[in-house]
Amino acid sequence: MPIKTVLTAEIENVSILDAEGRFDEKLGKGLIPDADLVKLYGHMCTCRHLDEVAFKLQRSGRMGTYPQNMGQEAASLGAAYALNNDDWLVTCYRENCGLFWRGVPMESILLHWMGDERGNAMPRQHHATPIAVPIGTQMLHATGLAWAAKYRGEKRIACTFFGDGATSEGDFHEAMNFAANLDIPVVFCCQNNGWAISVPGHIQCSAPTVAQRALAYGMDTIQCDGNDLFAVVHCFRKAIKQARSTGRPFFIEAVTYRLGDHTTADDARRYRDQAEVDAWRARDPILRLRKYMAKRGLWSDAKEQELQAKVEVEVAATVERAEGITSPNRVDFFDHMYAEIPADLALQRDTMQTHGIGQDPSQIEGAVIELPAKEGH
Amino acid sequence: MPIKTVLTAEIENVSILDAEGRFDEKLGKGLIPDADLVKLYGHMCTCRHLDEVAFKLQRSGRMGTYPQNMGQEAASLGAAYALNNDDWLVTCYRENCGLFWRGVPMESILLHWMGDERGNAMPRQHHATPIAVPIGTQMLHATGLAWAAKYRGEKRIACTFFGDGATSEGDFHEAMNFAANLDIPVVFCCQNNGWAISVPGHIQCSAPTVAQRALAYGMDTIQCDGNDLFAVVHCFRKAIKQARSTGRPFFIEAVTYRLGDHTTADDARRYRDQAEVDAWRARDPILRLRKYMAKRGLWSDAKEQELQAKVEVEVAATVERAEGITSPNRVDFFDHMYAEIPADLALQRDTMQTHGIGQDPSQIEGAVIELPAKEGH
Amino acid sequence: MANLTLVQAINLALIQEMERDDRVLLLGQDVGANGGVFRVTEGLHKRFGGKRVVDSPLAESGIIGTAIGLAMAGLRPIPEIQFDGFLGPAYDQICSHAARMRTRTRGAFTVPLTIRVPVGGGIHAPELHSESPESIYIHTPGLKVVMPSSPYDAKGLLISAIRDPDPVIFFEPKRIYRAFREEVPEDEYTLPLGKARTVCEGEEMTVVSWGASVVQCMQAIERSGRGIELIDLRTLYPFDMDAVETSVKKTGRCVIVHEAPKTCGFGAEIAARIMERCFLHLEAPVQRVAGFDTIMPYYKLELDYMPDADRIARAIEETAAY
Amino acid sequence: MANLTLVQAINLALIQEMERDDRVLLLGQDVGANGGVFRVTEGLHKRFGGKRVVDSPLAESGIIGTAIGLAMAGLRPIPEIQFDGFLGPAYDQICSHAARMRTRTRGAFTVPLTIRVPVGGGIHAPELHSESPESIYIHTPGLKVVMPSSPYDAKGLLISAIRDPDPVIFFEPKRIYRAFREEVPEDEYTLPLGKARTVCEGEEMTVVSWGASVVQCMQAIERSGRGIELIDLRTLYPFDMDAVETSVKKTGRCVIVHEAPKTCGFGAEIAARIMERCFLHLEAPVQRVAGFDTIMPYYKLELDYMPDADRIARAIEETAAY
Ligand SMILES: Cc1ncc(C[n+]2csc(CCOP(=O)(O)OP(=O)(O)O)c2C)c(N)n1
Ligand SMILES: Cc1ncc(C[n+]2csc(CCOP(=O)(O)OP(=O)(O)O)c2C)c(N)n1
Ligand SMILES: [Mg+2]
Ligand SMILES: [Mg+2]
Repeated sequence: MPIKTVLTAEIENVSILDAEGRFDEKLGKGLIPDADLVKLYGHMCTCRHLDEVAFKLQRSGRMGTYPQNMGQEAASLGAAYALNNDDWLVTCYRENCGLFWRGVPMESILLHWMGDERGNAMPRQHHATPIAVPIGTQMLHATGLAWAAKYRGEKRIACTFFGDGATSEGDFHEAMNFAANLDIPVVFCCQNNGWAISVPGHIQCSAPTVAQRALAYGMDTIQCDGNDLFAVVHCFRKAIKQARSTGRPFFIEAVTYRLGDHTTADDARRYRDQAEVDAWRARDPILRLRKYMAKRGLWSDAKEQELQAKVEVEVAATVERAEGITSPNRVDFFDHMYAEIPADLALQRDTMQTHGIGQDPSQIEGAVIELPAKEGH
Repeated sequence: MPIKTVLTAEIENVSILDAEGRFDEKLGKGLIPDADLVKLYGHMCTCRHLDEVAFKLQRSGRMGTYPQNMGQEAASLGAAYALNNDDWLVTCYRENCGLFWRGVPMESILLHWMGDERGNAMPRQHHATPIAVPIGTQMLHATGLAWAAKYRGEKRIACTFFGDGATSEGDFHEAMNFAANLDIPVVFCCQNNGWAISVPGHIQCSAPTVAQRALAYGMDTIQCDGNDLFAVVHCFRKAIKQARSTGRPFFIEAVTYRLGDHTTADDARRYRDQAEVDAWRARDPILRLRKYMAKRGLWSDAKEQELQAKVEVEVAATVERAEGITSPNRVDFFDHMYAEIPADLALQRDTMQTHGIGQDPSQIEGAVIELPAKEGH
Repeated sequence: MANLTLVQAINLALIQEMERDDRVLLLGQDVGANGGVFRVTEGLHKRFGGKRVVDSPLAESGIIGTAIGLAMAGLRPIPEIQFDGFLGPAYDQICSHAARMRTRTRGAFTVPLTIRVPVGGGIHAPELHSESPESIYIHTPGLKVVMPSSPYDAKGLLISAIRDPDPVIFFEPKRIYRAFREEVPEDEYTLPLGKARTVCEGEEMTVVSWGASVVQCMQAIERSGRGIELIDLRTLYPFDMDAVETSVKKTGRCVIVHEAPKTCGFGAEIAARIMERCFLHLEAPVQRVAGFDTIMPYYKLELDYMPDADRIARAIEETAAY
Repeated sequence: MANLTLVQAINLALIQEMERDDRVLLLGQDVGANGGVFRVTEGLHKRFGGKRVVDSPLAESGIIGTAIGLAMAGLRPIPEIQFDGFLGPAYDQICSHAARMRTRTRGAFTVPLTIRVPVGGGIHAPELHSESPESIYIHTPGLKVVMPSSPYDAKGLLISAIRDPDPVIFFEPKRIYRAFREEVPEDEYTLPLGKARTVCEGEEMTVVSWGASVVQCMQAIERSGRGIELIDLRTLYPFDMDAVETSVKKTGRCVIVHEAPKTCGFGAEIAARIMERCFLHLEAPVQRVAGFDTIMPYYKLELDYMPDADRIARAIEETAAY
């Protein structure tokens, strides 16, 4: 046989609760207990509201650039729900919902975008790493974290999130390849929201699916409707189970959409059609779940009102905590550079000067320096 | 259908003249005219002999570290044979055979490994780039070169070679992804020789094939017996035709083996079994072709002797040219830094000093400096 | 003449060079329909089309690596790296390839590309959006490094960079992208790479700086009321040491100002060179007002990190008192 | 005590730290069965097994990036980058992640890793195998940078680096991997990071260097017959400026020697600091004998590139004559 087939591969797409409200009983039944569903729904609503408030904070100058999560709540939430609390959760910046479910305080995220590193001081018990701003770099850390667990014989795995744009970076490839070849239990989840700022998905991946990225590594892979919490939970359960039992990685493509601008610094009208956005609004993961819950008798307008009132209070309190924090100590940015501050750096800190005379005024033998007054002050 | 198949893929392996001497007439007939075959065979023998001589040059201190090509002659030769002479050929360091076919002077390669940049001064007409020492970095250049051809509306494509180890680098991924998504006609060829120095293939790619790396990009891909010149030519013809007509890239995995040490600085006995090497010796591309030609009546012991004699003369002349070159001018390494040398660099060159007084001895007002004698000289 | 911001001056330079030379093309993240995240390439996609203004995959090494190939083939690519902090993934292609190609091939291949990068802090951006890595690239032989401090200079220097036969990193100080306007000739013009600009003359002291810090220096100098000569280097490699030398030989005192961390920053090189060349003329040790040797903090503290007019003014007074 | 080469001293340090602390693991290309291309990790795979001595894929960013994760989880990974020139692809993970993790998380996450890298020229290697990039990493806040010049120092410094709670780049000057032997205690010992070593004392002049160049300095000093104080910095960040200051205040003259290109090399920082701290004590401008501002040439010319005893001796004589 001069030509023989040496590989065949197939990729599946999972959808359980679709945008039209159809629910697949076979896969969906018992997947998420009703009580949990109500909680998960409430959680998504909180997250959505925080998003809206954050947007306004930025617009009114009370926060820096902020990337809205709107429309993408289901993927990270489904993951966090399916994972153990001590599995590592290594995210990008559109996974607020999952991080909050894990227990990361909401004000951490606000503080981060308010330009305050204290927002990144994640308590170890959350097993979550701070928001990753440089695209595509955190997946390697996830691989290392999971490797450490394996090294120590722990059952912990890692789950990492990233966008479709991130899959173009070399580090994405290296993380996937390390995990696959060294047998490291990482669940890689791409939130394919169709855009990387203004660059459309096919410039990042012109293949029919992002899920097939994983075929390069012989890694198991699946695609799901990322706006369908049920499908997300289904796929994560499968991936997590396999990762935990075999130590092998798994790839999940969650197909979703960024309903808002890329960040508050962006104006998406410059590059995408409103019709596209509108079509996706109809596939909103929150909307979909509410309809389903209502149909199932789990939800009502009254409950919704009650929830929204609660959410508003909660988010307002979060904003208050974030804004109420004392100003950072300006030596903070010196004091955490090293476990022990080198003498030269301590001198910079203590004098707040880099120039030699400023650091050692004895060089000018007591000359009294008066700074000229500032213009117009 | 809550679970539906969104992708199916298949990878084929091509073998025409196998190690046992079986020849597939259907695919092989007329693929390479007999006259060419004899030339190609002779060319491989020259390359093999140069390899042996280079090894000895290194051992006798007349050359630096050298990576033998032994056993991998067929892949790059088949490519160079199938490509047009003005298609870009962007290689690593185990593609001597293809480069020589293209017309790159053999002494260029020797000079490179003799620590002389003049070995890299490739005349533009060869459309070949110099040996790439940093692994996995040249494929991006190939993509850029092919992109430039497309930009200009030329029919030229690029073909780039790299090892299995190289496919672990992030730059490999980025090159593949750029070519696939921006429709750039590059033929990517991985010489999968099973090892990256001492690291076995499965640490670079634990998937069943390296060819499936391309599935990540929706790129067409094929695997072939890289020691089978016919299979190589078959696959390259197919890849080149498609790249030239559609502008899309193509991936070829040429399965081969590094019969020698990684380089002259390596001792492969430390990490691999002789049995493995012996098994591959039997699959030597040169041996295989000779047997086939003999069977077909195209070759004889007399012809072989004649060829070997010719090859020895040719290689000896090459070595003479490489060793006979004048010593490089030591200002060379200044003079080619920029199109026009910056004044400060010219000063470094003209004084061969970096220290200020050495560059401007007028600072010591004519003091006569005598260097103390060297110890023991 | 038009009264332009730095962003507009660069945009104009790009348009004119693209009109003039069809070997020039742009590539990068969001440079197309979006016109770049800072709108520097605004309108270019519409004007020149998707062939010459290319939205690339999100991969900095890929952007530079393919641009190297484009340049080796004789085109004049202008890749954009979206922010200073994302030069990191492209470091290897820049330093191990673009910078080396000419000399390693003894001139057979060259890499005439111009890498545009917004640089520096002061705009309340997220992390890794406010870095000043120029010293890394000045230390890398084979590159040229440019950083304008005004719209007029930006246009003239960018055109020179694009026409330069060697790889140039063109740093655009984002803090002053729109901070002020300046008269910029509409006709094309070039400014030579490697020549400093004397912003103001003086006999008492020399201040050397580049990029957005030049503006802070001007404020401090004005406040000081002293006769200070301010030299804006404009090109950081090759740099105009002659201008610095002449000035310091005249003034005997020098303050260098830059945003990058002090240690191994480019200020160290200038200071060391001044000592080499002006030793007997120095009346005070050269002082460096620079970023601290810390990571650029998130924006709540960024102004504490960056050298400001206060710190510069202090260094000036103290140097004068030495 | 055993009479060891630098390679052997490092190998011994690795063995002892791995025995002592099972959080220590090695990863890199060919570090396993092959024992590393320089045989530095020889025997470790056999002794500690594939779990603790891991042959990784050929991907430098991956090696450092996963090592960061390992370190964040509390392990003490020791990644090896096979040659100086291949630090390039790992630049971003080192500088944008390892170096920043502690401060960007205000101490919540730390990265206690030690990156081992053979460094420098002089062994007739192919291109990108002979680089001296230390200045790049000294300029990057958050890293520590070490470069020993002898077997004794190598062992003590490496053990300190491994135990250090912050990321350390440990440069191993490959030219002297096997150039000489030294008595090295078999017991474990540490040498403090940030402390220089005075190789020889003298009153007439100070020479400052590090790594393999220290050997060239010793030759030049011996030839000079002068009373020269040679300071081997050993740690390049944080660096022992006090030792340099004390010496230069005594001698009034200084020559700095390093292999990396002159411009923005670490010598510039030392020179600028000497001016800042010892201005009134200087009797001559500080001189830098360094690599030229060119790409390190292929090996036929590498000795013309590298500072050798001749160039150092000349700088010493000229500085004395100033
Ligand atoms: C290494 C790097 N390059 C560029 C950027 C600038 N940038 C920020 S977000 C973004 C797009 C990311 O797209 P994707 O990964 O799809 O995530 P999404 O924002 O769509 O969730 C870019 C280019 C960055 N942060 N990091
Ligand atoms: C970026 C980089 N990392 C490491 C090396 C050292 N090195 C040289 S060859 C080699 C193995 C290459 O393996 P592969 O790509 O399979 O090519 P082969 O030598 O097997 O042909 C390594 C690790 C290098 N040259 N470049
Ligand atoms: Mg996206
Ligand atoms: Mg190989």
